Parts: sequence; C-alpha cells; structure tokens
Amino acid sequence: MNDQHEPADHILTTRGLNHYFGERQVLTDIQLEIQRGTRHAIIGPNGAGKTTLFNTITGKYKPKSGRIFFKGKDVTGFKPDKLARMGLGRSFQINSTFAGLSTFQNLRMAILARRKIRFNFFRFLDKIKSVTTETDAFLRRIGLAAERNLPAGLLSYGKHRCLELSLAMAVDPELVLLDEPAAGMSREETHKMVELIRELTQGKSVIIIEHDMDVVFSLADRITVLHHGEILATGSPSEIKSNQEVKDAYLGEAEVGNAA
Amino acid sequence: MKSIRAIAPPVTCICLLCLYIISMDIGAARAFTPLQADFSSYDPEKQEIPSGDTIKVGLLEPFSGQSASAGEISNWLLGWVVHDINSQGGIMVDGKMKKIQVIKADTATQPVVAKRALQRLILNDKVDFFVGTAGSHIAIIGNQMAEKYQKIFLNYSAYSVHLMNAQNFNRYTFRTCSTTDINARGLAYYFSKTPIRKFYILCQDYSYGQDFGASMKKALKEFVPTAEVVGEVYHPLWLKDFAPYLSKVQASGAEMIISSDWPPDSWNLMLAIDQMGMTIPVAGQFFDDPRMGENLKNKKVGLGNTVVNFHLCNVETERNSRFNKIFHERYKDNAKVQIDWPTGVVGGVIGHFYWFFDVVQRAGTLNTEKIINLWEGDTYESFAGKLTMRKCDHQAVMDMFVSTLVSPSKWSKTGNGLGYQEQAVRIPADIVMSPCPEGLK
Amino acid sequence: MKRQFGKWCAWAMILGGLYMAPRVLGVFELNVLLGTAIFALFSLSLNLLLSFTGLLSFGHAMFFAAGAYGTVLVLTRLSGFPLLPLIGIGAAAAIGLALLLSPLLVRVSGHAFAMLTMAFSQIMYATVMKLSHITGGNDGISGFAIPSVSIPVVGVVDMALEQNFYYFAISILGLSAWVMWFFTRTPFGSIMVGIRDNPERVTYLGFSVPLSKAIILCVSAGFAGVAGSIYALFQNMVSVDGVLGPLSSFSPLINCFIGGLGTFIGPIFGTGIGTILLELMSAHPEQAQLVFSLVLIAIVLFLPGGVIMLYWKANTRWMAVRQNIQNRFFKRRIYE
Amino acid sequence: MNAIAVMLITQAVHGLAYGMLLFLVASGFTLIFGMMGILNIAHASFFMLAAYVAFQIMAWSGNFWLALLLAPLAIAFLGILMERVMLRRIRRFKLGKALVLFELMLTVGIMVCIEEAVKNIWGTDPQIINAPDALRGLIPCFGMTYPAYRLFIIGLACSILILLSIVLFKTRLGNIVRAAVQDAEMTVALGINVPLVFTFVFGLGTWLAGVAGVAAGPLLTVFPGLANQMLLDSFIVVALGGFGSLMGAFIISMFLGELTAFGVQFFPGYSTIILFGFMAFVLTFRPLGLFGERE
Repeated sequence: MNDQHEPADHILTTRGLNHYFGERQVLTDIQLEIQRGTRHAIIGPNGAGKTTLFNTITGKYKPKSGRIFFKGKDVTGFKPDKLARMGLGRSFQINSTFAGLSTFQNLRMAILARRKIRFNFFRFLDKIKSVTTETDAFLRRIGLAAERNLPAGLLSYGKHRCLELSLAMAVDPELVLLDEPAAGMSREETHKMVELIRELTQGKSVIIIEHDMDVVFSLADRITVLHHGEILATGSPSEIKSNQEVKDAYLGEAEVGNAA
Repeated sequence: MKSIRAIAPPVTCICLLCLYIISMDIGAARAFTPLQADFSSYDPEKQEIPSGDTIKVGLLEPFSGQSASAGEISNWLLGWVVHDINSQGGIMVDGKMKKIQVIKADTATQPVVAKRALQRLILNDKVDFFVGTAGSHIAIIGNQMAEKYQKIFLNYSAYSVHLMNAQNFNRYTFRTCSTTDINARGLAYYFSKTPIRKFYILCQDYSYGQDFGASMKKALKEFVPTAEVVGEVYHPLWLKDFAPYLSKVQASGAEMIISSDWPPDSWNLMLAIDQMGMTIPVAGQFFDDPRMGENLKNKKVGLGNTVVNFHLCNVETERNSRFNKIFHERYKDNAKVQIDWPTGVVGGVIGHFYWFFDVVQRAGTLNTEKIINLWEGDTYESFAGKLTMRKCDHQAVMDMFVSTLVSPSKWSKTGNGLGYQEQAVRIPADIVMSPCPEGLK
Repeated sequence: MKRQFGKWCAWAMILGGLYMAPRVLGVFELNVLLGTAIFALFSLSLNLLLSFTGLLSFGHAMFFAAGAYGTVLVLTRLSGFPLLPLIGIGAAAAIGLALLLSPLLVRVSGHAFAMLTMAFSQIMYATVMKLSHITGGNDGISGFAIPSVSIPVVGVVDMALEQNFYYFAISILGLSAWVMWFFTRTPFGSIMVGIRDNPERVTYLGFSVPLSKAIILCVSAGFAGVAGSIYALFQNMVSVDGVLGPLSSFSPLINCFIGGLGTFIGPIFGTGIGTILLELMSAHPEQAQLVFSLVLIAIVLFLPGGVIMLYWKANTRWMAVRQNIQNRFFKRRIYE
Repeated sequence: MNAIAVMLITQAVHGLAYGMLLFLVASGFTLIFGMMGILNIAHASFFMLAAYVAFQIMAWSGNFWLALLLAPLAIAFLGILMERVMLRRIRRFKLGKALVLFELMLTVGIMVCIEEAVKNIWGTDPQIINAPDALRGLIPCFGMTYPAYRLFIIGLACSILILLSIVLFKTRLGNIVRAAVQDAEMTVALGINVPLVFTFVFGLGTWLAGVAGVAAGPLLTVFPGLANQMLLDSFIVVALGGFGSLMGAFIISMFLGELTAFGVQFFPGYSTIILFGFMAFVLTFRPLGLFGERE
C-alpha cells in the first residue's frame, strides 16, 4: 500500500491537521510525530485545542484537512472503535466510567476488549474463568481490589480517576492518549498517579495532556507545546524549559509549578 | 285449641301447595307484554340486579375507551326492556319463572379485550345468551365465540355486510339491525324520488365507513342512474377539524353529503358545516340528534338532513305512538338523558330486545337449539313494523324508514326546532333487502 | 449451598405450578395465565432495550405486530404449514423488520430513538390499515385453525384444545425467556449494559456501538415477534388495534416500570400485577383504567424501583441494591 | 377570483388556524421539555381538560369570555400543582435534557387519570361549547368569506405568540427562562432559583395548553378523545422542530397544519404516512430536530 511510507519507528504521525468549530479554526496545521515507546506530553493553556486534538486523533472528529497515520497506516476518518481495535486507547479528562457498574464489571469490560471477546452470545460470562482471574489480577495491580464490588460512581475521586486510567490501559493498547490523568488531585494522589502511569505504560507509547508541570517533566520524554491551535514548539523537556517563545506564550502566564 | 294445633301443619302445607299450584298456573298463563311496567322508577344507573336462578344475558359493549357512550346507551336500552319484563315477574322457561340478569362485559372496542371479556362471560359467568355490539371488528369475535361455545349471540348494532356472509355466518348469531347495504338501498331509493343528483361521499376511514361508501355507490347506480358522485373521501375516526374536507365538498358543487359518521364525528361535521357558513344537508344514519339543532347558529343548517333507519319515532303505527308517549313521559324533563323521543336506533333496539325475549318466552326454554329453531323464520310485530328473521343468513328483514329534518318540528327537543318531518317515509322490505348472500341457502 | 437449594426449590415450584395449571384452573383462568405469559415475554423483550441497553422505544409494538401478521399471513395462505416453523416465521418477520430499520435506528439514541420508533410504528399502523385487502384492515384476520402437531411417539396433538396449546405455548415462552436471560449474562450482555451506562466509553474500548445496537435490536425484535406470533395463534386472530393500537407500545413499558426497571425479572412481575388488577376490576370496567393509573402514579411516587423493590426491601442486600439503583436511575443521566 | 385560487386560499387559512392551535399546545410542550427534559405526555390532556372546564364554566355562567379567562388559569394552577407536588418529589439531583423515565411514567399515569376522571365527571358523550354570537358568523375578506371564529383563533394565537415573544425575549424573566432552557445547570450556578423558574415554565406551558383547549372548544366538540390526536401532533412538532426550540415549534406547527389541510385536498388518506415518513427521515439525519441546536 502506498500509504505505508511513514517511518516504522513512528507509531503516530499527523500531517497538516486542520479542524474548525463553525468558523473558528481550532487546530492549525498540526504536525506530530510520536516515537514508538516514548511518552509524549502535550501542554498548552486552556483552550489551546489539546482535547480537540485528542478527539481528532481518536476519530471522534473528522479533521477538515490533513492526514493521520497510525502504525504507518493512513487512518484518517476511521471511527474510534476501529482505531481502538487497532491498538489506540484513550482516557478522559472528566471521569467516563460505567458509573452504575461495579469496579470489577468496569474493568472486565476492558479485559473483554483486550481478549477480543466482542460478539460472544454463547457462553456465560461468569463461567469464563480466565476473564475473571485476569480482571481480579488487574484490580490488585491498580490497588482497587478492596472496592471490587462497589459501583464506580461511588468510588472516591482519586480511585475513580485511577479506574478511568485503568480502563484505558487494561485493553492493552499500543498507543494510549491520556487526557489530564492527574486533574483535580491532591499532591499525594498525583504522586501515586504518576507512579501508576509509569507502571502501566511500561514499554508503551503514550501521549499525555497535563497541566501539572511536575507530572509533565517527570513523565515525558518529549513535549509539544500547543498554543491557539498551533504547535509552538516540540522538543525534549530541557529544550522546552529553555525555549523563550514557549516561556512568553505559556509558561510565563501562569505559575507553572502550581498549575492544577 | 289442641285440635287446631294438630291440624295446623297439614292445613298450612296444603294451603301452601295450593298457592304454589295456583301461582304456577298463573305463571304459566302469564306472559309479559311490552311497555307494562312503571318506567318512572327506571334508572339505568341503579338497576335492580336479580340474583339466584336467573336468565343470564351478557351485554358485550365498550364501557371504557373512546366509544364508552355506546355501551352506556346500550345498557340503558337493554335495562329498559329487562326492567319491564322483570317487573312483570320475568320469563317462564323450563317450567320456572325466571328474572333476567344482565352482566356487562367491556370490549373497550378492542378485539382482544372483547375476546377475553366474552370468555369470562361464557366460561365464568355462564351466561345463557349474549348481545352486542358496537364495531364490526368486535362483532366478528362475537360470531366466532358464539359458534365455538354454542351460545346465541344477538347482534343489534354492527352493520357491516360481511358479518353475515357465507364466510362469517354461523347459526348461533342473529342480526336484528340493518346493514350498510340495506341503509344505502333505502337512502338511494328515497333519493330516486327527489331531485337531488349530486352526492358527495364523506365517510370514516375504517371498514364500516368504507362498506357504507361502497354500498352507497352500488345502490345509487341501481336506483338513481342519473345520480353523480362528485367526490369520495374517507376521513380518520374522531377527526378534529372538518373544515378542509368541507372546503373540498364546497368546491365540488355537491348538493348532498352522504356520510356514515356517528357521534362525535357526526356532531363535529354538523358544527363544522354551520361554522363554514354552509347549508349543505347530510344523509346518513346518525344525523338526527335532537340536541344538535339548538347548537347550530344558522337555522338553515340541518334542514334537509336525510336519515335512514330501521326505526324512527315518526312512524305512524298504533304501537309506536304508545311507545313514544311512554318514552316521552319518562324522559322529557330528564337532564341526563337528553333524548326525549325514542328516535332511530334508540327505539329500534328496544324493539329488537323485546322481540328476542319474546322468542325466548315462546320457546319456553333456554335450550339453544329450540330457540334457534323458533327464531328462524319467526315474525314479530315491533313498534314500527313487522320484523322477520330470514333463515338463510339470520338477518332480520324489515321495512326501512327515511325522514328528512325540518323546522319547526314537533319531534324536536323544544317542540318547534329542528326535527323529523311529520311522518317518515316507509320503504318496504322487498325493495331494500338484498337477497341471501351467495353460498347460503 | 442452602441458597442453591432454595433456588432449585423455587424453580421446581414454578415449573410444577405451570405444569399443574390446566388441571387446577378453568379454561378462562388458563387463558388469562397464558395471555399474561405472552405479554410478559413481550415486556421482557422491550426490557432488553430499556433496562439493559438504555434505549426507550415508543414503538416496540411494531415488532410484536410483525410477528403476529407474519405468522397469520403464512398460516392462512399456505395450508398445511407446521406449527413450530410458523413461530419461526413470526420471529423472522420481526427480525427482518428490525434489520430493515436498524440502519436508521442505530444512529440515534435517547428521545430521538423514542420518537423514531414511534414514527415507524405509526407508519406501520397506517400501512396495515391501507393494505386492508391483505391485512383485513381493522377487522383483522381471524377464525383460522391452529395446525396440529404430530410428535413421533405421542401421536397427533390437537392444538385447538386449550390445554395442549397452553403446554406448547408456555414451553416456547419459557424457553424464550430463558434464552433472553442467558443473553444478558453473556459477554455481549455485559457490553449491552456498558452501552446503557456510557456508550462513548464502550466505543473507545473498541466495541462498535451501532453494530451492537443493531444486534440487540434484532434479538429484542425477534422475541417480541415470538410473543406476537403466539399471541396471534392464541387469540385466533390478529387485528390492528390489538397489536398496533395506541397503548400496545406503552403497556409493556408500563409493565417494565411497575415490575422494576433495571432487573431482568421485573417485567414479569409487572405484567402479572397489571393482569391481576384488571381482573379484579372486571366488574367495574369503567373504573379499571382509573385505578390502574392511580396505581401507576403511586408506584412512581412511592416505590420508584417497582414492585420488585418490595422483595428487596425485605432482603438484607437492600442497602447495596438501593445504592446501585439510585446510581443507575437517580444520580446519573443514564440516557444521552 | 377563480375557484381554484379561492380553494387554495381557504385551505391555507384552514391550515393556519389548526397550525396556530397546535402551536399553542406544542409551545408549552417544547418549553417544558427543553427546560426539564420531561416529555410531558399529560400535556395534551390538560388541553382536553381545559375544554371541559370551559364547558362547565359556560354551563354555569354562559359567558365564553369568562371561560376563556378562567379555564386556562385553572389548568395552569393544576399544572403547577402537579409540578410542585409530584414531579418535584421524584426529581432528585437531576437537571438537563436527559431522558427521564420516572417523570415520563408519571405523566403517562396522569394522562390516563385525567382522561378517566373526565369520563367519570362529564361522561363520554360529546359536549358542545358555543362561541359567542359575535364570532359565529362569516367575515368577508379578499373577495370571499371566511368563518369568523377561525379568524379569531388565528388572531388570538398571534397575539399570544407576540406576548410570549415579548415575555421571553425582552424581559429579565424571559432571559432567565431561556437561560434555564438552554443550560439549567449553569443557571443554577448563577444563583437563580431554577426550581421556581421550572414551576413558572410549567405553569406557562399548561396555561398555553389551556388557552388552546378553550379556543378549540367551539371549533370541535369536547370529548375525552380530544387529547389523543393532539398529543400525537405535538410529538411530531416537538421532535421535528427540535427539542426545546420555540421557533422550530412554530414553523413545524404551521407546516403540519398546512400539510393536513392540503393533504385532505390533494392526497386524502396518505398525509399520516407522509408526515411520519418525513419525521423518520428528519430524525435519522438530524436527531435533534430541524431547528434544534444543542448537542
């Protein structure tokens, strides 16, 4: 296929993405190159278009122009579920779990997805032992075993956030997009969350949106700065820290270290 | 004293026995005569319900849903006859005087509900007969259940022709009302004697309305070859707004609307004609409601409305005038029942009930087969004229009556408003009746 | 172990009761029981959409009607068609209709889904009325005989006999209900519940929501079709008012609701209670609907989890369950 | 003027009159829906009940204008009562446009309850409300004549429409209401007593239905089945016009009125299929309705 010309070490590439809400341009000529196995942070002030970029990459919005390549394949215009099956996961800025279901049932859904059990009408789910074992193992891994049967909606915020992240990770995606995983957390919880992310994303490619610069600088291998829908700069954390343009546009505006 | 005490029991016994024999004798000799009771005490809502060993009659009608008023009226009419008969002691059947007990069953005008209600009537309440019903789709269920459980079903208000055709006929079902075919033939014959030639058919969009429209076209072709049907529209049941239909009628230049509508559609149609400033008359079975006239602003509206029915209160017979008088005495000041003359269906159905119970009385038994044998070919002098039960399809043969509305009329509510003409036109049975359906002997 | 034993006892009692019913009950009561069972299955099939997938349908009766008309039309036109395939035809007709409509229906959810299903069922109503030379209009089709079944060892079973038909119908209905229950317990069943709670997340987990919805719709329609098919045979007729009338789509909804939303068994209870209520009121048909509506209002106001809550209230698990229910239906918007 | 033009204009005005009546009912329906997310199935029953109350007031006083004034107020009072006593009781923590099943079921119950109560009180026979004599004649216009009462309905609906637009678009109250319809959660955050606004909108909606009911009384007879068709038509208006959109409700009401009138003229018997077909088509591709804006 002629669209497999993207370098193999790039898991995700975007070429000239443009997106509009009505007349307003929210993404302008986005060029992203995500290296396989790296953690790539996207930072930028509120309204910079970060979440829109996520929505465009994951197929929720179709870009007005430009192309997206995932694992070297042109996936522009693919639906989210298809992308998810190809190995692209995401978590949400606002908790988006199955609030009426127990923590166990939540995770089990992701485990089913991981094991590609989609249209199975012929077996009792409870009798598929391997799924139950795997789910329970995952629950222990993320430290929610005690809340196994509690409805997700009744979890404490920190634990709910943890479940949110785990739902994305339990599917075992090759590339995962994390939308502010530590949003609204206390210092201590943030610290735990960073550890969890580090553990769960071992060896995977990650794109992460985060306001908390401590999180960003402790996790990210590379950073892209987004401003008014445009990419201001891309580089290693130290490069970004020293980039004058970024400082002017973004870092100077807020007290970086304390941004929630 | 002692001797008296000694003979008292046997004497009492003998006396009682004599009394019993006498009462039996009287009972056997006594037969009910229509319109004997004191009707001033008759209130359909507070009917005396006899219990014990009674003749059980199931009344299959809608008592809930949109047509509930049809059920209430039937209950009132059947109650009238039952009240009359019960106050005369009841009917002598199988050697015993029995009173009549009416058991209501609600159809909600839905076949399914009707079927269940009928099963309850037949299997649980163990009725001897059942009577009904509004809606031909319900009557079909009645036919089937009558055949299945071998109970006599008296159909006095479902008019569709096909109910008694070869496919749907069974020997347990009797129909005393007319059919859409008979009504249409009566009307068409009447129109052949009038100069009206441009007709507009405006009926309800379901089987009864469509049947009537089709029958009317056929009958007009037969009796009034020069007639022209300038338009034909079927409107939904319980229509809200007749105005667009009437504008269409107006544009067609019709002289007369022919409509199968019953209340509330018939009322709405008349009111809409009034509102639209039209005066076009309507012909059909239900355009004679005496309450209508008072609510029309233009006093010319409704004049010339032509009503066809198997009974009309302005039919001049001795029996009918007596009936009219009794009925009018009872209801002229009644605020709840605003019908003060037994107009078309009201009087007709009462007559049909009398006929049915008369047949039972003459049969002297509740045995289904004996009643059927007696009723087939039976003739009965009802209020307006002779009724004969045709053997081939169990359809009552009767004269039809046509009347136009005039003003002033003594048959109106006020005595000088809109109402029937002085006397109805009688159209003999041999003109209106269609022959036995194909496939039935 | 003890709970297992209790469960088996309950099942044995229910099955024994159903088996003994024709010997104990009169024909009329038997018919009421069977009618209730049919509507329970219909309500269960709606519940599959409502409680498990979060799709509110105002037109579920069209699948019921498709089953009924499918069966009757084949039965009256092809003589000698055996009984069991007839019910298959009913299910197939309903599934066919669902397949036809699913490309449109799966695109929407929430109120739009409700309105769209209502629109389709109204179109079907009008069409059935218009095609009266085929469907019999509002007179419907009636008076056909149910074909007999010949079973190799037992011989020919005459289905015109109420008892025989009862055993036949109740086994089909029971089997269908069990299959539906099984369906909700499969991996796909858990995805179904996921779609109710959060369709977006289900998508991002890699499940195709439209495809899943289409499958659920077909399954639900299929069982509604089975119910409709048996209903037509049981009533010996099919008519527009009976299967497509204004309340035909609402009454299973009300049944689900009275029984208890979010549960599998609820609709069965709801249908039963509705039937009992109407039977109790049979002497006063004018007031029956009024009483029914008052009961409905009272349940909404005072027992929002449905009648099944009464059982749960007595149960020790009550607290956890209530929280669960509250979560599902009070605190969150469940339908988007 | 030639006959065809007269016919076309007459049908157009017929459609307008019914459309206006429908708009009065559907506007309240869509406002309540937009604001509280409640599909108030009992709404059309309030319309029917208003006609009966008007009939009763007419029977006591004989004055149509009194009925037109009082009956809608009585209905609005009932509506407010229903909102405060029943709906408020079951509406916990919930705002917004989510499909709320409990409220839906409650309104289904109330719908049946109203219909049965009406049957118990007034019976199932149709009742007639007579328009005042001044409105019963014909009025000449454009070289033809047209029933005065239908013109009165159009006029009444127009003036209420204008009044409604003034209240909703020019007053502070209107701003609050529109804000609450748009985004109830945000409005709460602004410190506005949204429950009170809810009650107001509910009262307003039922009042509009009440006015329509009284106005419809003399046009149609009053019978318990009056609510059914109106309910179905209101559904269509709300679904097609966009949930919560007044503008959409107005346009679709007019469209529906005209379709009914011209449907009778040109394709009788098929307007239902056409209408619902159109509705299905629109909902498939624009689930929010033609004029609905919000996601």
